[in-house]
Amino acid sequence: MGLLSKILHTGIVTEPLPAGDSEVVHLVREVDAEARRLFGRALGIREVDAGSCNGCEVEITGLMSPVYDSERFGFHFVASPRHADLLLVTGPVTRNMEVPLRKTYEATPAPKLVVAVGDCARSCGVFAGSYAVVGSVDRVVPVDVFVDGCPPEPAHILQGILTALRSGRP
Amino acid sequence: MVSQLSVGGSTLVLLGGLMMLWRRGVAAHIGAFTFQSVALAATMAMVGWFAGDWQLWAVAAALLLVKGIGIPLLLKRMERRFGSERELEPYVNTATSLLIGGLLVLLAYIVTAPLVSVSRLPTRTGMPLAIGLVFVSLFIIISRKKALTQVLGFLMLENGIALLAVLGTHGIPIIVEIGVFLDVALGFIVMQVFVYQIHETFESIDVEQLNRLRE
Amino acid sequence: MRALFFLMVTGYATGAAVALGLGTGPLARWASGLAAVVGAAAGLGLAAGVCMAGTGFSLAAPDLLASAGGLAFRLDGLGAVFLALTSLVAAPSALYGVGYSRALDGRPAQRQAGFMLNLFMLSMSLVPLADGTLTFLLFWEGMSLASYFLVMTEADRPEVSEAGQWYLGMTQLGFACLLGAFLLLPAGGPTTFVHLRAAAAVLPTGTRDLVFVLAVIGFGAKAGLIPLHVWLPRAHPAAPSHVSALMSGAMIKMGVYGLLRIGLDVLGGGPAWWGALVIGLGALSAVLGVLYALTEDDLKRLLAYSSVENVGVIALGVGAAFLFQSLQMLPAAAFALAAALFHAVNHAAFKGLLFMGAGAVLHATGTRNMNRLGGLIRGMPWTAALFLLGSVAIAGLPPLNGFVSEWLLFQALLPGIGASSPLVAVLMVLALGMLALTAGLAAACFVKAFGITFLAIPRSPEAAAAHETAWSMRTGMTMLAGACLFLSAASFAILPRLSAVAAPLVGLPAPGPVLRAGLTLQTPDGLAQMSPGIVAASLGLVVLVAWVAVKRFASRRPLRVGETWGCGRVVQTPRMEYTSTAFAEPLRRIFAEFYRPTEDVSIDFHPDSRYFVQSISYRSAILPWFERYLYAPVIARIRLWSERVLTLQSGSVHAYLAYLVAALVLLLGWLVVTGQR
Amino acid sequence: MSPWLLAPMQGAVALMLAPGLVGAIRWMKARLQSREGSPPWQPYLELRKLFAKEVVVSSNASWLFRAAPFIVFGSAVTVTLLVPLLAVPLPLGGAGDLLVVVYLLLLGTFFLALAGLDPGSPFGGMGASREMTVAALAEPTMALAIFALAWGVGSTNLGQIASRTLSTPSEALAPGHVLAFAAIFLVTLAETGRLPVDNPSTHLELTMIHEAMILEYSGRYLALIEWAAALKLLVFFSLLGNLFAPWGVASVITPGALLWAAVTLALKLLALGGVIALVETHIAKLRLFRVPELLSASFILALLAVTASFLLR
Repeated sequence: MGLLSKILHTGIVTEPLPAGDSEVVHLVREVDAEARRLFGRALGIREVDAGSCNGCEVEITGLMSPVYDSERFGFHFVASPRHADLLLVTGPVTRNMEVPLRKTYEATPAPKLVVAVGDCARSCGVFAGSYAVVGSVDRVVPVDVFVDGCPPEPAHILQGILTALRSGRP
Repeated sequence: MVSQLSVGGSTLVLLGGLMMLWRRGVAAHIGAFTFQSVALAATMAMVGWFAGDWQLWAVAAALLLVKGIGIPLLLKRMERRFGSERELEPYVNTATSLLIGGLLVLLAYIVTAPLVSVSRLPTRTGMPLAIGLVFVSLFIIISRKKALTQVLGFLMLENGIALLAVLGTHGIPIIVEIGVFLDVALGFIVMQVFVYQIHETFESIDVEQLNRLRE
Repeated sequence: MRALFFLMVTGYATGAAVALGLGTGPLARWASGLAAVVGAAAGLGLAAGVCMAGTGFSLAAPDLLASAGGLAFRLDGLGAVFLALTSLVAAPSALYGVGYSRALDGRPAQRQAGFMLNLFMLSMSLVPLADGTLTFLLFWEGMSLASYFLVMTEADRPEVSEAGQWYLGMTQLGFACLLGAFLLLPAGGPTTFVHLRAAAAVLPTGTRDLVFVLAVIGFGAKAGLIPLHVWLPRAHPAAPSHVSALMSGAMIKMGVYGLLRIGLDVLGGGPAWWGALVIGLGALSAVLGVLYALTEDDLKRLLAYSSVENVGVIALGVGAAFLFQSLQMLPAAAFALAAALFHAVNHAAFKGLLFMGAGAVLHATGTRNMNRLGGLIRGMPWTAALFLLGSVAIAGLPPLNGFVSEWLLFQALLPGIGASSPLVAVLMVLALGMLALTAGLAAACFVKAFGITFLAIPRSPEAAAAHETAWSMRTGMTMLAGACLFLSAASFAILPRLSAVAAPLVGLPAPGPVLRAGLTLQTPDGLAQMSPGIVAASLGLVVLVAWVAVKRFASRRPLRVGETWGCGRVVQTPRMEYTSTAFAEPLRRIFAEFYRPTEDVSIDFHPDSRYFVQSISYRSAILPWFERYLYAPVIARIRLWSERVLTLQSGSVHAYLAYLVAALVLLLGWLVVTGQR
Repeated sequence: MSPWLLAPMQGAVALMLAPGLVGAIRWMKARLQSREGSPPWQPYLELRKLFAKEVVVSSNASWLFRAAPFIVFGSAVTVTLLVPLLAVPLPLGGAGDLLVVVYLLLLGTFFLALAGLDPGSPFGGMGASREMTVAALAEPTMALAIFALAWGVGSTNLGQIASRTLSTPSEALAPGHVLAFAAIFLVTLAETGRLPVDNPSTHLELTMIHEAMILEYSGRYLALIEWAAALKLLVFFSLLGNLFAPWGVASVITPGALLWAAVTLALKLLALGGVIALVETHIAKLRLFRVPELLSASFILALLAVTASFLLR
């Protein structure tokens, strides 16, 4: 009972499309249109942590929260790369994660996209030069789009996914 | 119609007992008891309605007041005082307990068959379930370790007897029911003191701790 | 019919003679096997003839063993069903045996195996034909002994000789009970079943009850009803696989046959508790059988326990027939009996198939331990497909024959809920619950049996090198797979026959309850129908349409073959797979109170730190509790006695002579005492 | 209109409604979680996408892995030909009763479990083992609930059960009926992989039951399996809806009656979906080894249902 009344009082907290940052709104509308066209508005995302500090993961979790609610665009996170259309890779690729990352890419059925999230994924960030790090994500798998930021905001991750959808024409 | 309703009502009352076997939390146990008492009061009122017996209405109202509201409140207070100890490891595990509960109900069905066949009352159909509740409550008292659970089993036993009386005799004289109530109230107070004492002595209301008294 | 009878006997006898006479080469194998196939075909023809014609077949041979009263044969509907199921398994087994026993070429064991196999099949075929005490017990014992020798084919392995001991012990215990039962039936005058029936009608109630209980023990031991099943999971795996197929498919059904013959035919049914007893044993066997099957890692032991389960399921139907008959619910009784008979025939088909499949696996890999198998579907595609069919059938899944008989049994138990006695109604509810639990667990069990054995990556080099078996073995399996399909598709035509067989046994006039409406099966009250054929056709059609639609409309991108997804781990080894033990783990935990497994975990730590583990060894065993509490004390007691007897063994000839004289004196004294009275 | 058209019609309606049902439950759950959520038609889009994608098959997998999705899908669709979704009696009503429905669904589970074992992945084996455990333990409940239902009619024929409740509406509230409904509802949660037995939206392999078996599937095979899962949910819901409250089901075959039947069916599915969404918002997943407790509770309900039927005869 208590839970029900709380649900009723809270209402829908997802930020509606027309509100908030106009740039983000514009972007999100674009994402919506693109996703619809390319993947039938149903995009399975597989997250691969290739050695990140988990800062990016916190932001990615934000994508699933009631506020950003990426599910409304038909994005959902899946449990296996076999179900995925897009890989969301974070972190500098560590030696231990090099093979798993490659295997994940191979396991994903075509058409597939890769979005590398965070500064580390592009330049290894503070980990650059470490003996434990192989290098940026694109040294291991082909990357469609990099999302900068340490960590990037959820909105920017959305933007990255959009750009990937637009460029990586499957 | 009456027979359908009395089976339905008794089933709900019995389900309250089976819920005790199923759940583990103290709050859930109190909830099951409350549910059972309300269902019992409703069944009594239903029988009273069809029998045209105002006394049963009165009894139902009293029952609702005492067992549906009063005792659960007291129990919740007890729970707050002693902290909610869950029935984590009963002597018989939950799934087996439930199956035994089911078998007890079937047993009740078999043993009451002669009883039911002599009765002419339309409410007789619910009697096996009332006996079933009596068996299940006894099983709860035997198989559970926490004193609070056992108190609840005792209260449910009383509910079962009240249900049997209502269904088997089509209503009981109010004076008898008041006597029973007093009995229960007394028993409840004794139990409460008992539980309190156990808690004082052992810092827990697990009756297994009583084994230590032997030493 | 006479001709068929003689052809059958001649076929098996020729097979036996040829095995003895033609040496130990392929020629002997083939000749003896083919002769047996002829015998089995004739047996099937004889059974079909009796079933179709509806009239019995009888033949007296008073000159054979004349001093004991002579032999007599008669085949009625009930016998025909069991002769049919025996012949149904015998022909493929004989064929399969030709390929299977190639390993014995050039060894004297070959001779013995061929001879005993034919003798086994012959005496087993004659058991349902036997008419009268002597003939029945003679062939019964012949069947038991021949199968004992077959179990002991590889007697050099210690577990085989242990299995043989268990088997012999239980068989003889059962035989003693049977002897008692038959002797309690009045022996004066001719002992054909007709006479026994007339005599049994006037027996006092106590004697009738005793006869029935003895029959339940004697036949139950052969059928493998729990707790008399202990020989079964030992002897079946020890025997060569086609013999296991015969034993599981046909021989244990003879226990059911005997129970029906004595209980329903000769004694003509009894009080309600007879039925309740059989239902109780059946429910116990069904649930415990499948629970033990689930935790087995040995493929053939798993199948053996599954036979215990299926005999339990059959016993549920038989018990219901007894119970309904005593309650005067005759159509329901006939229906339950027909359902049980159909399940017996079905089980013969798929269990025979599965044992042969297991034999093919054993032949190809040399192991029965499922934790060392896997991936055989690539090396042995035929065996795999046939085993899969058998698994679906035995798991009771539509549209195969296992489901049909399970459906019939469910429907047959349903009227029991309507019985006026609350005790009977409750018993039926519990029996239904048990039956459903058994069906569910059987499905889990055969996912394990097929999945762990045939799918995924081979768990040992032997499994990886497995090869397809000889075509004679595959033909044997294919025949039984065909039988499974046929029994399902033609069930609407078979059931009325079985109903006609069952009806006179429970005291109904000949055609029995109607179990057919057009091409569908129907319950006697006409309220529920089912047609495996239509279900299969719809399923096939839907699958076909889906396949075509997917081909036509879905993406045409070619399939890409990749590595198994394992969260990116570097390499996959068979050790990462789920094993047979692991598969059963959830159920083993859920039923832990029942299994009471013993577990033994030992961990070796690194000498420097307890945080580093060098090795973990885990060992777990389940000792069935009736063995622990029922058999172990008895065996210990017998050991004790035999040790005491050992002290009598002085080795001196004089001592033995003294024993002889003492025995003689005692015997004479006893004669004198009884003679005086 | 020929009654034989009814069977394919029911199949088509079920195929069309099933993804929508899953979508509607997801949408309602999202709303209860204060999210906007994906629209109810999202599963259709997902299916379309999956059918268009490439298929990757494990190198360890055999032909069984490729055949299983068709068998799973086929068994689910065949069931929709037998269950009274739109009308009673059905042309195929004589081919299969309630037991056939239950065991056909078990056939699908059987093959899915085998397909889970086939690629040799540890997750697949784990899923197969768990799924079969839950399925086996759910069987007794289902059987007893079926017989509680069949009690009054004396038959397990689906059409007759529905017709009886239609002709004597008071039966719908008979205690045996209500208890059997509750028992089958709990079994539905277990068999269709809903909370608290299995979390349909989990990403953690170790907590999975159903999902673990299909981790290896991709593209059109995955689409078939997802569609079959949705159909299974629809079948259980329509059993709950149309056997216990058969109002709206057409007993004469006219286009109007059938349309009305389709509309009421959709409403019943939505209502039950709402209940599931509420339940899933309220409770957490049970530990795997507490699932047997839930199933024995459902068994008790079924047992009480049968007992209540005894008492009222």
